[in-house]
Amino acid sequence: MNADTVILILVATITAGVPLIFSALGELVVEKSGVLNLGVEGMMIVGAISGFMVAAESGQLWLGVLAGAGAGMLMALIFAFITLTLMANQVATGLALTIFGIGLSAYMGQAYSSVALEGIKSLHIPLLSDLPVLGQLLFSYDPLVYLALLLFPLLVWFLYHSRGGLVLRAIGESPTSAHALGYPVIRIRYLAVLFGGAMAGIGGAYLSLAYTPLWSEGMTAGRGWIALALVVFATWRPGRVLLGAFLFGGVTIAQFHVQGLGVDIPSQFLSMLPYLATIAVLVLISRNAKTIRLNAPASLGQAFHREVH
Amino acid sequence: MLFKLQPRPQPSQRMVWLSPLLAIALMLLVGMVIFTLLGQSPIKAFHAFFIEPINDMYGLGELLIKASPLALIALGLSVGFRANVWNIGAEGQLTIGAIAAGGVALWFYETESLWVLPLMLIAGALGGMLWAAIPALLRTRFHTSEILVSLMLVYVAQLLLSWLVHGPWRDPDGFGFPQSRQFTESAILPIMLEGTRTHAGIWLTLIALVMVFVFMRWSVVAFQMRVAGLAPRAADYAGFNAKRTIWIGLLTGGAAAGIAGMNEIAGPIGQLSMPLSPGYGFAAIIVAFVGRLHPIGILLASLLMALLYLGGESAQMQLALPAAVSGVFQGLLLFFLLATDVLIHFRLTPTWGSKA
Amino acid sequence: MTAPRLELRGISKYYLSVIANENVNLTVMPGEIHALLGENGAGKSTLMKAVYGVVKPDKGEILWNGEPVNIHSPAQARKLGIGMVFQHFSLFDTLSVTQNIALAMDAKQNMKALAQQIEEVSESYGLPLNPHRLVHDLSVGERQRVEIVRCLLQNPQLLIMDEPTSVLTPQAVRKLFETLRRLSDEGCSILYISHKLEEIRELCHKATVLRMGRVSGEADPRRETAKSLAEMMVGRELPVCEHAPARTDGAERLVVKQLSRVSEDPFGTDLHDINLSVRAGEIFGIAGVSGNGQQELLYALSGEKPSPHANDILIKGQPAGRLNPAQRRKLGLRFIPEERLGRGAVPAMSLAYNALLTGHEDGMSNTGFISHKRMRDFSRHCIERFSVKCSGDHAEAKSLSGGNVQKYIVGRELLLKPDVLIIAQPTWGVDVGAASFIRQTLVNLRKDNVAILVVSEELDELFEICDRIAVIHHGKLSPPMNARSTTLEDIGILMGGGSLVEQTEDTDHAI
Amino acid sequence: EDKLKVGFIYVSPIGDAGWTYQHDTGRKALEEKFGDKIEVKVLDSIPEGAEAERVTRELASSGHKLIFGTSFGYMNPMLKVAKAFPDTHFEHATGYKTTDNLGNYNARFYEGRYLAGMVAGSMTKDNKLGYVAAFPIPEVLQGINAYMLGAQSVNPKIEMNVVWVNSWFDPGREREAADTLIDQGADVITHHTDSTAAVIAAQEKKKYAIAYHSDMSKYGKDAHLTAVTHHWGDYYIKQVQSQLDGTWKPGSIWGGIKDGMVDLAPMNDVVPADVKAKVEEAKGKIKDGSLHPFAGPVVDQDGKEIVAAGSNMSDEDMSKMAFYVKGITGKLPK
Ligand SMILES: Nc1ncnc2c1ncn2[C@@H]1O[C@H](COP(=O)(O)OP(=O)(O)OP(=O)(O)O)[C@@H](O)[C@H]1O
Ligand SMILES: Nc1ncnc2c1ncn2[C@@H]1O[C@H](COP(=O)(O)OP(=O)(O)OP(=O)(O)O)[C@@H](O)[C@H]1O
Ligand SMILES: [Mg+2]
Ligand SMILES: [Mg+2]
Repeated sequence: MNADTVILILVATITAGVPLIFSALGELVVEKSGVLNLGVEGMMIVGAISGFMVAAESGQLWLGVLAGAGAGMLMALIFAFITLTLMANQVATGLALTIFGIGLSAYMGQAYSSVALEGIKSLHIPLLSDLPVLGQLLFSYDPLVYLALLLFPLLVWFLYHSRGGLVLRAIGESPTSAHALGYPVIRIRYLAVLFGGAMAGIGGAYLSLAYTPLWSEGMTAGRGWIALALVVFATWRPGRVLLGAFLFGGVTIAQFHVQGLGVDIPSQFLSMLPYLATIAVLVLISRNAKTIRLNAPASLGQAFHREVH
Repeated sequence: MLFKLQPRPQPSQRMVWLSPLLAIALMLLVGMVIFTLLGQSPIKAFHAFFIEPINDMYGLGELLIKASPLALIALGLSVGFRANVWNIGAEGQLTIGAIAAGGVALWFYETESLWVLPLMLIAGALGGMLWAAIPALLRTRFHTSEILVSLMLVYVAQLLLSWLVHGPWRDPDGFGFPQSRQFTESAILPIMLEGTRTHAGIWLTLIALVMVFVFMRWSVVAFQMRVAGLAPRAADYAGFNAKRTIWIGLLTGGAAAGIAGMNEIAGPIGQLSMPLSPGYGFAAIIVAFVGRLHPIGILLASLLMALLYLGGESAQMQLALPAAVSGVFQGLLLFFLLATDVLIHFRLTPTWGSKA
Repeated sequence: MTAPRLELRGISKYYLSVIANENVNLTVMPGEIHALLGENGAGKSTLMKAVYGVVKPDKGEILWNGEPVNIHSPAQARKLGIGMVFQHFSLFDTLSVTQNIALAMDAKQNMKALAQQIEEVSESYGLPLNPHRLVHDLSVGERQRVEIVRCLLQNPQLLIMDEPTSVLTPQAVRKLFETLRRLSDEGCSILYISHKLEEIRELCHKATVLRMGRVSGEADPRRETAKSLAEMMVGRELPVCEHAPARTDGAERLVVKQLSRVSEDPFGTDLHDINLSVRAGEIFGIAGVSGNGQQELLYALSGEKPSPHANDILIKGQPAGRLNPAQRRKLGLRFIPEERLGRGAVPAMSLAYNALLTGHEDGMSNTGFISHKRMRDFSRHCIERFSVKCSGDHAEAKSLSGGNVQKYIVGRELLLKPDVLIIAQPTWGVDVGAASFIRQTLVNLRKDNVAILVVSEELDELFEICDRIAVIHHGKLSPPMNARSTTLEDIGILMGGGSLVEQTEDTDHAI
Repeated sequence: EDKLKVGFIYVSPIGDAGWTYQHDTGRKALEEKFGDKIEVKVLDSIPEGAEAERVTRELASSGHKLIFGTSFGYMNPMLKVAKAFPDTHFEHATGYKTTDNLGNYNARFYEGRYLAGMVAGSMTKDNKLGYVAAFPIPEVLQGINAYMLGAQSVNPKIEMNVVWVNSWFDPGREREAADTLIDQGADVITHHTDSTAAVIAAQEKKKYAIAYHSDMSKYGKDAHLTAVTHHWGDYYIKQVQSQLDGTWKPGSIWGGIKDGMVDLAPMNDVVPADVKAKVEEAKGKIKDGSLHPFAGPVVDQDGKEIVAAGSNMSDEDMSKMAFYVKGITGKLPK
């Protein structure tokens, strides 16, 4: 493997990680507010088809991305209403959201698996993109990749350096206390869930508009679940979500390269690697109970009602 | 808002039974609108969805063999769920259970013995338990989230099955196709109802139903697990073993899923192949909740869920509705069922008018 | 005449099954320290929450400095100048002191400046705080300081304090009173809820008594006795606690020998060489400022955190250090923790099932199967015997008031016939009626030869019921002292870390 | 009404390209041909295994007299139903079992692959090809090896990498695999999976691609050189006609270019005329039988001679294929 190949692997790793970054950072905000939405896969895939439909009809790719975000939010709204207003079990509702999303997207997308779309193109930044090595490594992506990378510092700023983030974390930590201090717990959780929906929607739209610009049923292929795993994997810290997404993307890409090297391992075992790696890292991370306690939202997954404590 | 939710002093027993009926009524209403929008007669659509699939013996049999794995897995999972042990990887445990049971069937290929099926059953249960033991071990030793580990292991299990049927266990006379040999008679569950595919596996589900019912209602261990789920510190105070709760919670779900996997391959499928299950392991989670984590509720929920599956196919055939419609429909029903749950613990009171 | 600071007119609040407040009228003048009294569940907290905008009253009017106001949120209450210290703290464990306080301020804060301000204000009121520590590392007393400082930073005109002293040491209570008097001198009104009537007599200018949601009387507490105040609350005469003579001849039932523990909580207190013995028929009290190792000691004694050494705890002579709570119960040890809901009882389970929690080995189950009949008989008996106010044995534990949950748990453990009883904060947050009932019950148990260990932060209570008292400080236990021949002052010195060399001779010898 | 009722069962949604789409195109041709004389029912997204048996039975019991199942995993379920409905005729695509009322049909995709390989071998500049493959089963290996042999017939220096994605359909992974192959230096890639992802990847990275199942040129105007396409319409028409005539017999059909079941899609304009001509010539030879893609000598990766010079590989040997021909890098997963 020469240096060029390594760079190519890195570049592929970063793009493979992008849909995960969007969805996982969105879910991170949701979970920080104390809500566990297991419906990421469903929101992603509805985002993917909605983005694709709108882009195909309007010819505007960016409109498609917005539509993806909007559709993700609508899905999230269903979840929020059932779990926050009606206080249903979050685990079950999230799973139902995924089932619903997969069905709905298949239904919406019936007429669109035929459509060919010019996907979102990589930026070509004059001079920078032509630099040797760095040009390829840093300046060869489409705008959504940069958006994903920009999302990270924004989120760190929001969560740890802004008042809104403080309130959000406080609500995730103890909704009863936050309520007693007068914070509108349910409203803020709604906002967090909607943000998570928008991000999952964009993550899905990234798949259908940039990564593999096409629509096909079930195209998210479990990425929503991986995004959920990444949040825990990252012990609810944005930096580690990024790291985890790239690690997962990297193992996925590397697995194909390893095949090319002629290693005598059944490809199924290579395909297991990303999942086994995730488990291994989860184990390493969870051993430190204190880190988890300090970062995991204490009220995660529990319903809140202002008159029941 | 016109209504507000007021907590009830005690959960309403009446609503436990009424709320699912309300959900179904709501879904019928919404379905009516959807079908009218799709240009179908709602009456015809409902006939196709809910009556047509089960209007003969064969259809009823299909309903049973579809509901059976859902109920079995949901029963196993509910034991853990009540203790807040979140095993969402039943699909993987089902796969490993099927692999283990299938291994026995292939090992005793063409052996005529009454012992093959019981051995397969044990192997299936053990296989599922083995797979569930991994998240249990990691949770009790390293506090690793069982939700994620069990979920990741679903993919691993399916890849393992893929490797087996493409590689070592591939039918030697099967022209390289990715399937095992077809099991011989002694490894196939006997048919219970003539003219249907209803196999002896449904007895296992019924036995599990009774066992889980008795366990949950009368056993001290189940009580202790429930305490661990509701108030872990109270469980510590009372000296209940927290690790045992996690182990039992996961292993019960694993065993049930493993047996369900064995039932699939020794029942309707008759060999190891890909895919084994149309997502029973995931659907069962919803069945467990829709059934309010209660054995009887689970039984009814599994029948309803199975009917929705069959109804989707029947609607495709009768009305040429796309298969995707049934997915949408299932999602809606689940939402309604989950949403109406609120009425058990809360009362909907109008915000206008007078106060007591 | 100046307008009252706060005036409530005809406030009513209804819950589905109970009337929390009905037609309550109340007036607080500027600078007045006003006590709110009442039994558990009388509706005190609900009324205060209505003033603070957490609960919306169904009827009635609130006047603030003479103007009718509609307080719909705590933020608005704070804007008006109302601060509140909650009965159940409203703090966030994983956030720092500064962040916790910032959350109760309405504008965006400069965190550095705020931290400095916290240090200054807390110092000046004698409630020192390190603004950078995380709340979950703080002791209960320190947590309350955070709540108080949080209010003080907003220069309140009315401060609501819901049972602030139930978790404080006598010294801290004195400090708090100083602070409150100073605030009152500065013109701040204070609404003060407490079950400790002596404190109210010492501090408050006026008292309003609630019974079953209604105002049942008003008084000047400085002119009443604790007894007369109590009778206003309960509506009948209270029995006086009867003492049986102390016994020193009973067998040693609970022996702790050189118990040392490194706390699992990095900010907890390590235990050093704890020795004690409790005899049958005696009540042994452990006093101490909270956070000095009581939690760790109780976890060690109950078996929730068993030790690697079997012999550092002996129950009726049997080595029990390594046993878990269930195994210790079999030896006759029963434990009542200070946290009733969530530890001593499962909030979302019925009282009947809560009986099963510690009673399943005692006839309520058979070969691993529950006998529902015996379980329900037991819980009904307990409800009746200990006059637990509830809608029946199917009522969920969380639907009961704090005092009634405590009565139920005490009843459950006593009916299960302990040989050794360990009880923490037996009357924490419990109203006077229930408190005297519980104390009397403990005293009566001596006759049945039970060995009783009481861990409490209320010295009055310890002196009232104990035969011997030891003090825990920094994880070390003082030698025990005879309760009849020791003074409150002596104990106070030990609690503050001082020593009493000459006192130890006339006490019973320690092990 | 005595209309013949015909049923089709598909494993995936129909979509606009790929395996199921090609069958559905054939189904459409069938309906066009017979119009009112037949009534066709289509069930898509039917998973293999237990579901397939129920659906097949539903079709049979609701009076469908000729039922086509178009996925390999339907074989055993259809076999069971066929036993229960002796008067109904069943046709199973890609399987190998037959009974009195169950026939099977399949196509010699490798013939098209050989021709496509010639195009790829002519168009590569770096002499490196890439192949995205689903699962290592004989059908896929036939395609891989025929493609390589075709490429070698025009360009002996050629090398090829194969990447297995372990899925028939997963656009994301297909895309990642295609990218990997391109990153490893392949400048012409092809795929034996169901989505258009590989073509899209090539288009984006300005490489060439050869599609499979369907003409996917609209997904990669510049990249799409040609496609190996499947054509079932004529077969379906023929079988329905025989059913109408009462002459239906269970067959075991393995049709190729000659039968019109396999073809190449129109070639991209960048393909030089001489290459097109050469491919046309080879196609003619395959049709008349004078060219067999697996004509000896066929040598595997380790240099072992699999087919001796002068003979062709037998159908039976092809159906058990489990090796890579010389020139393919990497090891065949066992
Ligand atoms: N609980 C917290 N409160 C305030 N700031 C925090 C907290 N956790 C992290 N930060 C700050 O937020 C930024 C990003 O945190 P994040 O955990 O995402 O980074 P990281 O580099 O992955 O973490 P690590 O410290 O493990 O290397 C850092 O500047 C970090 O110091
Ligand atoms: N959210 C609620 N839903 C239903 N009932 C409630 C609720 N909050 C309080 N109550 C009931 O209202 C009554 C008054 O409760 P409140 O907390 O005001 O009592 P309190 O006087 O503060 O008692 P304590 O001395 O135990 O703190 C009680 O019967 C209580 O059970
Ligand atoms: Mg760092
Ligand atoms: Mg109160």
